[in-house]
Amino acid sequence: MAGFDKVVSSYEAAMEGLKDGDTIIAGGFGLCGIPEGLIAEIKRKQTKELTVVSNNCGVDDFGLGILLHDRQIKKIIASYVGENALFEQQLLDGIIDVELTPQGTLAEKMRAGGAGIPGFYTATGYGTPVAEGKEVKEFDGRPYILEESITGEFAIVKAWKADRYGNLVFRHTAMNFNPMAATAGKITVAEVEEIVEPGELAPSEIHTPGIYVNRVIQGSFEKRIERVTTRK
Amino acid sequence: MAGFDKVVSSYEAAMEGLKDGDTIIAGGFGLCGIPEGLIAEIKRKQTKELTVVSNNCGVDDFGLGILLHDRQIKKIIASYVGENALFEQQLLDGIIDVELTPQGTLAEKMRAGGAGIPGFYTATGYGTPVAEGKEVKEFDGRPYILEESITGEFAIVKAWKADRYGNLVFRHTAMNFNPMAATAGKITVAEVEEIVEPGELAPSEIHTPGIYVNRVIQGSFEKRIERVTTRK
Amino acid sequence: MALNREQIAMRVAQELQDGYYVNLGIGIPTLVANYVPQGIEVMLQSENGLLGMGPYPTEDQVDADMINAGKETVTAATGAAIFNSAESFAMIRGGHVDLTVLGAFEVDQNGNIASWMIPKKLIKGMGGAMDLVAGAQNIVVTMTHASKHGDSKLLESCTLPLTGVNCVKKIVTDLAVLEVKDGAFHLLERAPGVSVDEIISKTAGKLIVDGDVPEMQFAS
Amino acid sequence: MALNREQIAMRVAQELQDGYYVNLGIGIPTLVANYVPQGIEVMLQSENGLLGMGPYPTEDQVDADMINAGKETVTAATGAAIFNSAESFAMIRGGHVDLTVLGAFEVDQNGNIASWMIPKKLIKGMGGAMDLVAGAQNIVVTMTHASKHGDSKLLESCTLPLTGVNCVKKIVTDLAVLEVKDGAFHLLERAPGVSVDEIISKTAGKLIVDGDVPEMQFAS
Repeated sequence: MAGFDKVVSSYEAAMEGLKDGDTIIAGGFGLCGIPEGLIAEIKRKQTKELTVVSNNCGVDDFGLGILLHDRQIKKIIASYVGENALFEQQLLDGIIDVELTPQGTLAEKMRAGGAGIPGFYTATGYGTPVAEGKEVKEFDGRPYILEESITGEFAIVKAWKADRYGNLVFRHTAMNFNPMAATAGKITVAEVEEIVEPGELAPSEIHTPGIYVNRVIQGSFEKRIERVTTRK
Repeated sequence: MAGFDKVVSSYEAAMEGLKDGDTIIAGGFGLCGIPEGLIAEIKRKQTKELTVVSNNCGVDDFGLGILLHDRQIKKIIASYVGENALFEQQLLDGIIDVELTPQGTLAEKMRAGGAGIPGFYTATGYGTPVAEGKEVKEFDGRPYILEESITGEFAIVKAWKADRYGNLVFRHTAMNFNPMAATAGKITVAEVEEIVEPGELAPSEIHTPGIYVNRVIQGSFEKRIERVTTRK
Repeated sequence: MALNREQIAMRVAQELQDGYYVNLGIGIPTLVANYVPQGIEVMLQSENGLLGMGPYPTEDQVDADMINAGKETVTAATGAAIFNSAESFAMIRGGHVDLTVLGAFEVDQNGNIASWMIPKKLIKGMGGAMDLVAGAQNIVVTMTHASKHGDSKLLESCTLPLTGVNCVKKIVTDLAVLEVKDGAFHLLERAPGVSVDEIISKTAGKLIVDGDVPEMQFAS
Repeated sequence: MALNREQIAMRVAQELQDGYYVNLGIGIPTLVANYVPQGIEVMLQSENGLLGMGPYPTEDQVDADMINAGKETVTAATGAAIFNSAESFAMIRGGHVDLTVLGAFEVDQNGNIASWMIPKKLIKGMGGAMDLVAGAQNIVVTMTHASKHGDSKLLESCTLPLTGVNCVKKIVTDLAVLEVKDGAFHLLERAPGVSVDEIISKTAGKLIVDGDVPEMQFAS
C-alpha cells in the first residue's frame, strides 16, 4: 500500500517543509481537539513570521499560545483570543497582528478554501467593523458582505482515529474546526490518537476523506480542559 | 417527547401543505436514494405547476419521472435529464422548462440555501452557456461566476434510518444529494427505511441533524436499479 | 424591584416554546436552561458543534472532548447530534435555530446591538455572536437596563462597535420587557414593583408606552 | 494504425502515478481502470460521493444503494470513504483530485473543451463534467482524432457549446498524444504505424511538431 500510506513516524517528518512566512490553518476550538504534538514541533523548529488561522490562539502555556513565547506568529486570524494574556501584550506592543473573524465566517472561509470557492456572501458582520472594505451585495432586499476563502501552506488537525490512507474520524466535540481545516492546507497533517488499517473505519462514518490528508502521525495527548464544570 | 417527535403516520400528513406552484428540493442521484413514497404522494395529490430541484428527473415510470405523466412539473433544475424520453418530449413541446446546472454547483446551491449563504463564486461553468447572465469576478487572476442559492417550500429526502427527533443516517451512496436537500426546505420531509428511538444513533455518526427535518415517515422501497453491472 | 440574574432568566424562559431549538449565550442566557417551563421541551444548540446539549457532567463523566461553546465540559442529551463548526454555523446562519438569547453592552431603537468590543480596552473577539445575530429569526437580548453609573443601555443609536444591525426583536432587562420595532422600544412589561417612570428615565432611546403596562408574571 | 478503445485506455493509464486520486468519466476513460500499471496504486473517485471505487459487484453483492456516477452498481474498495455530493464536488472543485480523464466532442488549441451538448439534438445535461474540468489541475481528454466523416476534433476554436475553458492539458486520441499549451497542440507521440503527416492532416487547430515524434510505447 505504498501509494496511499500517509503514516509518518516522526514529528520532523510530519512538519517537513514548513518555512518562515507560511500560513498554517489549525483545527481545534479552545484547547479541545488541538494537534498538541504538531504545535510543539512548530515551536521546536522555531519557524517564524507565521500566519496562523485558528478559532482561538490557545492559552499562555498550552496550544497555539506556546508559539507566542518566541514570537513565531506574525498574524493570527481568529474569532476569539480572550484567553491569552501574552497574546494581549503582543497585540498592544504591535508584535502581532490580528484579524478578528466571526466564528461561522471563519469556519466557512476554511471550507470554501478547500472546496474551490474563492468567495461567498454572508449577512454575518454586515454593518459592523467586520464589513469594512468588503463588497456589499443585496439578495432579496437584504445586504450581505463578500467574504473570501482561506488556504494555507499547511493545515494541522487533530483526529481520534485515522486509517493509513488518511481517512479521519473525530471524537465528540473535538471535531469542531478540524474537518474544514483539513481541506484547506496544501499539506495537511493529522495527529491522531489511534492509527488503524484501511477498512477498519466504516466508509459512511468517515468525517474527513483521506484525499485531504497528506500525513498522519500517532500522537499522545494531554487534553487539557479549560473549564471543568460538573454537577453533583 | 412531544416537542421533537417528528414522526407522521400517513403520506397525506407527510406532504400536507404542498400547494400548486411550490418548489420542491429532492434528494437522490438517478434512482438511488429517492423518496419513492413521497413522490407517489405528490402524484396522488396532483399538485401542479411545481418547480422541482433534483440532480435527475427519474425515468419514465419511476422516480420523479412519474410526475411528468400528468404534467405536474413546470420547471426542473437538474444536472442531467438524459434518462427520460417523456421529459425529452415535454421539453421539446414547451410544456416543461429546464435549467441545467452543473452537478457540483447544484449540490452547493442547495447547501448554500440551507446555510444562509445567498451566493458564492465558482469557476465551474465560466465561459460556457451556464455563465450567461451571471456576474463574473476575478480572484487571484482567475475568473469565477456568481451562483445563487436555492431553497424551496418543501424538501423531500430518503434516508436509511431516522430517530424520532429527525436525525438522519444514509446508507452507502444513497446519501448523495439528500443531506443538502434536507437543509434547503422550509418543510423537510424524510422517508426512511427504519425509525429508531432517540439515542440509538451515535451523535457523531449522524449525517443530517434533526434540526433540518420537520417530518419523518416510515417508507417501503422498491429500490430500482438503473444499471445492474456485475462481474463473475 | 429590579430583577436579579435568575429572575431575568426566568422571564426569558417564558419565551420558549415546545420544540424550539435554542442557542443560549454565556452569562444570564445560560441560566435560562434552568427554567424551561413544565411540559415544554427545547433542544440546546452549542455553536462549536453540538445539538442537544445536556447538563454538566458528573466528575466521572468529565471528558475533554465534550465541551460547549463556553469551553465548559458538558454532556450530550439523548438524541443529540455532533457535527463540525461549518455545519453548526450553517444551521445558525441558515435560520434553523428558533431562538437565540444573548447578552449585550448596548441595544438601540433600530434593533442594532453592540456586544463584543469596547475600544481601547482589550478586544477579545466576537466568537459566534455576529453569526448568531445575523442568522436567528428571533433574538432576545438580556442585560441590565442601565449601567452601574445609571447610564441607559437602551439607546437611540449604539455608541460601541456593532455586532449586528436591525436584528434585536425583544429585550429582557432587570426592569422591563421591551419589543423593538418601527424604530422604537415598546414597553411590554415591567418588573414587579418597578414604575413606568423609572423605566422611562432609564431608557435613552425612543420609548413607546401604550396604555397600562402589566407587571411580569412568574409562575410560583 | 489507429488505436482501438482499449489501446487508448492503455496509453492513458501511463499517465497514472502512484498515490493518484483519479476521476474517470464514462466510456473509454472507465476502461483506464483496467490498465493501472503494476506497482502503482490509484484511488478512484466517483462524483456521486465515493472515494475508493472497487470493481463491479458479483451478483450476490449487488446493492441498489451502492452505485457510481454512471449509475452502475459498484463496490467500495478497502479504505473507501462515502460522503454527500457537496463534499464530493468540494474535493473536485477544490483541486484535490490529481487526474481527471474524460471524453469530448471537440477540444481546441486553447485548451477549451466541448463535451456535453449538441444544439438541436437533445440536451441531456452536463452532469459533473463542468465541475471536473474547472477543478482538476490535470485533465486528460480521450477521443478519436477525427469524426467518422474525417472532420478533425482538434480545432482552432470549439464550435459546440463549451464545458470549460483553458483547462485541457493533454489529449490521447486514436492517433496521437498531444499536449495543449501556448495556444497550440504539441505532438508528443504518435500511434504505432501512424505517420506525422496523417496527424497533421487530421488536426485542424495549430499543431506544433518539434523534431522526431516517437511512437507510443506499450508494455508487452
